[in-house]
Amino acid sequence: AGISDDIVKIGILNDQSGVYADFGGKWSYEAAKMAVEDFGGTVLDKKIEVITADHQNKPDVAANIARQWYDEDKVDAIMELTTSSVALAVQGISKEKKKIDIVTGAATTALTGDQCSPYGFHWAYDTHALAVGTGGALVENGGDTWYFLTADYAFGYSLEEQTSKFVTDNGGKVLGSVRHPLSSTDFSSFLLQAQASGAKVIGLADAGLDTANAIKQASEFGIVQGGQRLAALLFTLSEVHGLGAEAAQGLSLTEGFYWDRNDESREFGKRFHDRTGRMPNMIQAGTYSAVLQYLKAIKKVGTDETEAVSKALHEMPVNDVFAHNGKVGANGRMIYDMYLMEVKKPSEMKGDWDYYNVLATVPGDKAFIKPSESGCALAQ
Amino acid sequence: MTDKDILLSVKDLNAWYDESHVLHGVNLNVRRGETVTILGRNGVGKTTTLRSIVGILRKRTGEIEFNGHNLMRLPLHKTAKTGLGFVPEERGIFSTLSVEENLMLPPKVSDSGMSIEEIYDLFPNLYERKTSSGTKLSGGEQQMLAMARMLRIGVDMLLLDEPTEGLAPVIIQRIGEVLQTLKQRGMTILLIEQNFRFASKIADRFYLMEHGLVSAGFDASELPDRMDMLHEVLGV
Amino acid sequence: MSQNANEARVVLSARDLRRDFGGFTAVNNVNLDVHHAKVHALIGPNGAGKTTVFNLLTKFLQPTSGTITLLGQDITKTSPARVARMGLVRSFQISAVFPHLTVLENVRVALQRPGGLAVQFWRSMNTLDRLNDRAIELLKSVGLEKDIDSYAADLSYGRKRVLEIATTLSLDPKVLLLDEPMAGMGQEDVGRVAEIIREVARTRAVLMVEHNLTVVADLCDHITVLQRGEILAEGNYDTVSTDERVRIAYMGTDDD
Amino acid sequence: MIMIFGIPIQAFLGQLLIGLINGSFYAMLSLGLAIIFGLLRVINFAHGAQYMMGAFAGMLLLTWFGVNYWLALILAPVVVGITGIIVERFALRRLYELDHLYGLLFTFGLALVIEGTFRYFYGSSGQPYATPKLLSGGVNLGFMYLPIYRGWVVIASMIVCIGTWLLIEKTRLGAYLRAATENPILVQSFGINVPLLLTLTYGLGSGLAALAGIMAAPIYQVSPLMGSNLIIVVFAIVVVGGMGSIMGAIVTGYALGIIEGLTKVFYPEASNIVIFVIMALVLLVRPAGLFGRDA
Amino acid sequence: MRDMKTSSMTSTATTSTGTRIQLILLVLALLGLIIAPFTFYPIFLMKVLCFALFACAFNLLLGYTGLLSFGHAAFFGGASYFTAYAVKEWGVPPEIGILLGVIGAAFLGLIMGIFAIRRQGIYFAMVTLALAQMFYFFCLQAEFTHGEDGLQGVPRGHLLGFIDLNQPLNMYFFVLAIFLIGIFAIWRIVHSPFGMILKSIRENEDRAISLGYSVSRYKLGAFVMSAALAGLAGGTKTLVFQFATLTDVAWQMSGEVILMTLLGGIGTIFGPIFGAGFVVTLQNYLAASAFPVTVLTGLIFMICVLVFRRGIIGEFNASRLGARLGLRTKQ
Ligand SMILES: Nc1ncnc2c1ncn2[C@@H]1O[C@H](COP(=O)(O)OP(=O)(O)OP(=O)(O)O)[C@@H](O)[C@H]1O
Ligand SMILES: Nc1ncnc2c1ncn2[C@@H]1O[C@H](COP(=O)(O)OP(=O)(O)OP(=O)(O)O)[C@@H](O)[C@H]1O
Ligand SMILES: [Mg+2]
Ligand SMILES: [Mg+2]
Repeated sequence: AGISDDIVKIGILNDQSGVYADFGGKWSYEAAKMAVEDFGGTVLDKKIEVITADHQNKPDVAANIARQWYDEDKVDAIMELTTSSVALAVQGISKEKKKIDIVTGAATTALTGDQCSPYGFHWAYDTHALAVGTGGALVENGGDTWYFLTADYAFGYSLEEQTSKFVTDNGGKVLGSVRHPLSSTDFSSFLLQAQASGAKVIGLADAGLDTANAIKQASEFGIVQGGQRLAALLFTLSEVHGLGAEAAQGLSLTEGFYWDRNDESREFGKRFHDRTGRMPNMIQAGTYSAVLQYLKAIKKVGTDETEAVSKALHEMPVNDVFAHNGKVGANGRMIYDMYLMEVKKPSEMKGDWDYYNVLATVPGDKAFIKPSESGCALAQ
Repeated sequence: MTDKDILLSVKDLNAWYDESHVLHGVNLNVRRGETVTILGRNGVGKTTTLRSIVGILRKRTGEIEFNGHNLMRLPLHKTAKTGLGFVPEERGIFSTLSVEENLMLPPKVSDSGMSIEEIYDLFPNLYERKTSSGTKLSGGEQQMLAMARMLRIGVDMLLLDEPTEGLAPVIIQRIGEVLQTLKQRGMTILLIEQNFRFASKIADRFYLMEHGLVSAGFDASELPDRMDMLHEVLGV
Repeated sequence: MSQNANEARVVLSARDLRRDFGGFTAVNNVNLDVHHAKVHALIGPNGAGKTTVFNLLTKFLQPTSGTITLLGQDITKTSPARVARMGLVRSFQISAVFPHLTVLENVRVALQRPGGLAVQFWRSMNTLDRLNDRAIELLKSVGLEKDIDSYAADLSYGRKRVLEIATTLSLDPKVLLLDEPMAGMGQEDVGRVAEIIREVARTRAVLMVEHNLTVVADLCDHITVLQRGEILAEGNYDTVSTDERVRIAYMGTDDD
Repeated sequence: MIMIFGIPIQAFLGQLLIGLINGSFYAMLSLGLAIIFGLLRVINFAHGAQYMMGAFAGMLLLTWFGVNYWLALILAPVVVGITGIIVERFALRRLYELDHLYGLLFTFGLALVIEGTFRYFYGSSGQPYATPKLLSGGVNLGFMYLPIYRGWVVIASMIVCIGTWLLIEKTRLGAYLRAATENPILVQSFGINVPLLLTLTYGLGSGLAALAGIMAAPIYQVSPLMGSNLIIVVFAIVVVGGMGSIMGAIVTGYALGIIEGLTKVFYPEASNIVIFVIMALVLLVRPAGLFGRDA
Repeated sequence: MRDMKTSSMTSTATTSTGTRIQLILLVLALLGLIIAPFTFYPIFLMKVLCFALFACAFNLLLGYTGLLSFGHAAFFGGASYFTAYAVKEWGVPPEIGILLGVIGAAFLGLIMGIFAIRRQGIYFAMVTLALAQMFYFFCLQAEFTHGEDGLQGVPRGHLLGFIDLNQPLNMYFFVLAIFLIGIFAIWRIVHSPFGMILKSIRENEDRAISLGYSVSRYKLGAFVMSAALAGLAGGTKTLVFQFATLTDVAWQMSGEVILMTLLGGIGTIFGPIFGAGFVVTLQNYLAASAFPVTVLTGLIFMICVLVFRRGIIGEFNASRLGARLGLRTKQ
């Protein structure tokens, strides 16, 4: 037992220069450091160190770094891992090397499904939770007919498929969908088709710039003013900020964290803002939580040995600014409450980052796949 | 010759292509109104001499004075304004321009040039093909165009690099006549020519180049005496 | 070889050849017969369409109409490379060598194909050495033996043309098309090349474009004069050079 | 209701118009590319980045100096044009003598640097930019709701395209430019300051990209990546139109914009490759492109 | 093509002492590669070897045929998908998996080549870029690639049924062997009668036609060979990393391989190997620095093009030392 090499080293591996640089990016690293400081800087009297690297969205670069970190730099756990291909690749390596990885940046449910690992954890959101949050909860809020704008690849399909399921399960109806190529710039054609469908909700089953462009152009074509609602299935505070309240107003989306929800989150948000000039989104806050929980687990079992810490992580409830009464399933999925948000009108905003009204809370048990149904061999 | 008459004087001209030293101190003078021909075998540096004078080849040393201007100092685009017109060996016709655009391209330097009608009169081929793209012309037509282009802008002196290469005898004859006409109008001409028969008819003076140097210079009147030497050097 | 029997044989012929460029007819109604063991000249004013005829015959350009027959086979629709393989090889008006290959390599590239050594990507380059003897022999015959290891780019213009002819000859073509082989050549080379052509023509057909009338008069058995894309006159040098129309259109009044 | 290919004629007309709007951007971008290629023989891989810079210039001018859209419409292209001039003056110029591929490689590197730098400072999710007041709102055309701003884009881009075309094909300056492409030294020996001309041309080309960028800012998210995917499509358009043909670039830009727009209705999955498919077909039938001159 | 041509090696220009020294260098390099995995990180080395082979394959086309392909990622990434799929889903042994990858890449090369070789120079670059982009979208949407997730967990399996490739050293020497075979193949092609024709086509295409060579077939042949070899590199890389993802088919990858070649020296046999090593090291090294990777990559690109055009090996060959070793080539 004890701390290997007399130091606890945590690696934050994510995209810091590519398409997803705003998702978590270098601010996730900042969040991790905050967690270490909040924890006290040491665990079991040993130093804690956070290192970071930019995987440039290249799985092979990520794999290389992960191996080197584990083999040579004595890294004990790797976290964040934006983008599915990277997260899956690194989780595979972690499993092989018997090391812990905690994913906050990737969306795929495969991480806790058929490619799950006894030492792998999925901390913030996943596609299932987004679908439940936006699909299910929005229907209950009156958005019962849907039309999808779906990015034409596996990620888009799975978002659309899962969301449709919750829409229909809750008594709603899907009127149709159109598949748009990844990285389209002009969405007006698709938006016109969505408008013509007469659906109450237009679901955007895509990500990043695609979603942003679709929202911006929807506002241009007066779609929200025309009475239809826009629901972005994967969109975070960072992107809302990039779009501006003018264009984003009225947009519905699901996130696992909002800084202005209670005093604790406001305090955390403020500290984060002081350091970075921005409010955290669910990925950054999730990374904070993941680091903190990992350290708590080490403290609890008195060692940083992988098996023991994993076991503790599976058992300990998560109670911090990010999650209340979160629990970790046998498949590694951290189960906690998600929130359905609506972006405020610019006139209602009280401050710079005052973007959301919380429409509904989606209980964790509803938001996430039951471990036993996840397809993960460990949870059978 | 008196210095006053000299329009172009070249002293100790050296020139390089990258590292290869091609001209080793060329000296020559051309008087106003005179036609001078440079003779020499392939590759002795005739073309290079002209290119260095005009300044297309910048890696050069020596002195070049034209019409009171020091050409060594002048940026390339200012050389034309001194009244020097250059017709390159490779003709330099522009394919993206029509024949007429090619013809009208160089800005005029004075009003002494030929009018466009005169030019079309002289080269009816060009008139016929005036809207087609410059490089769709046959080799010979391109040669005509290249010359015509310089006749229009009114330069004091023409540098012609093998103007008869690849031309039909009848055209060569026509060009000979054109050059005679230009001479009568007082044009100064520096000519490079392989076609000795052609050159001998219009030149007032000759320079012979060998190995990057001017090895001899003589008047047209001395030609008969020099034939043996020319035969030996040039095979004419 | 029974040369005499073949003497009058037509190896390359064109019938009613025509080529339009947009609205402009560059070649019209041209009929040509090129005979074995004869030097045939194609002359005419600049822009008459000589190079175009060459391009048509070698299939670098597709005729608008008309037919071309090479050694009894219709090649009107054949690709240029195939035509070359059938034995019709050309030179270019602007000299065409492989500048960054040595003189020897230039010739060897041509020898490779008939030698069956073209597509063998799995064999060593040394297999090409067996072509050296033949290549050197050819280069000697044109007086380039001293330059064997120089890069073609370093040769003077005239020597490049000589090299081009050597390369062409190495293919042992049945019909040779030369586009202004003497253009830009110094006097000393003109004589040599003329000699080579004469030699070559003993066993092959040669069609050449040339403005140097001394050479034409001296070398060519048969002359076709083109003007504005059409045939103006035909015959041997004396017939052609005394034709008034040819004098006006091409030769000029000068007795050159 | 009248139907065309199974959709109502109103919707069809709407989609045609949308395609035309999209085509306006394609036309402006491919025009700039065609000019730079046509005159400098450089494939300007940085064109997408310069388009992005145009949008950013507008955004930054607004946030830093409060410069409005209309002024930005002039200032942004000028600013980006100047950066283009600097690039040409100190780098590109040295590459003209070499194989054209080096120009492509250099601008490829340049694009990486520009996009990387902007991403470093402004993140990847973009920045807001509002539609100018004068052009906000829309009109109901009966068959569709047309945002006024988009109507403006179509008109403005046509003016820019035709103006540029006239400048290059019909003026003396244009003739100098075209000649300088082929043999700069000779043209210079005719007494024309060619280096200056080429510098200005690159400035013009990148300025055009920036103009497209600032015009795109109110409708497309202003982000460091906005040009990098677009540029490849625009390359394909220029190839279809015939590299170096300015008219070809313009016409093909509009035409492919419309074709792509219609594909989005009839077979949306293919809308991102339809241009490449057309390109492949065109190359099979007419290797020099639709308007290209045969080599 | 002026500048690209000049840096190519010419066998005739080497002197015999030069040849001996070159041989010694070669043997030293080989020894270095054999002991390398005992001091360096094997996965990293394997990655370098794969990219080096990829760059050399690319260079076969650019350096010796004068065709700049901006779509080589399609072959590299395509093969990596084919190999991954064959090994993972069909359970074929690794050597067959790689072979299938190579065949797939060659086939892809044939199809792309038929369109692309109709044009030259910049047009060729653009056309390959566009075609590769089509292939990228295909991979993005096709079921079997699993979109953004990629094909993960590809087993390395047993070479010839008995060599366990999960042992890092076994895998390393397997990769090294493939690398050496690939490089030898390229060297052989370049210095073969066929290579000679390619070179002459690059020098003067019309003349080559007039000598009876069906130029487009030779170009297509070179294109397919280059694609197949790029596929060999891609398939091998898949086994090294045990996944195949979209990164390898994206156009940025095509750009990277150009960078590697340019950096090392276009038209030299060993240049791309150095270039690849440099770029891969850089990506790894910069990942942990605060400096944005793309910016630096771009800067290197620009500097290379402006002042360093011959690349590392090219500059070396042209240097005085290079001349003494008989490496200097005709300028
Ligand atoms: N661009 C160049 N680069 C390097 N060397 C060159 C270049 N142009 C010419 N040379 C060399 O310079 C020398 C002189 O060439 P130049 O063209 O001046 O000869 P010339 O007398 O005009 O011959 P010709 O009668 O064949 O035109 C020759 O040896 C030639 O090989
Ligand atoms: N690709 C083309 N497009 C349009 N016109 C062309 C093309 N090629 C040649 N021409 C025209 O066809 C005519 C014949 O050209 P060609 O090159 O055959 O002449 P030529 O007889 O070889 O002349 P020269 O002796 O000057 O080389 C010329 O007027 C030329 O402008
Ligand atoms: Mg000359
Ligand atoms: Mg001709």
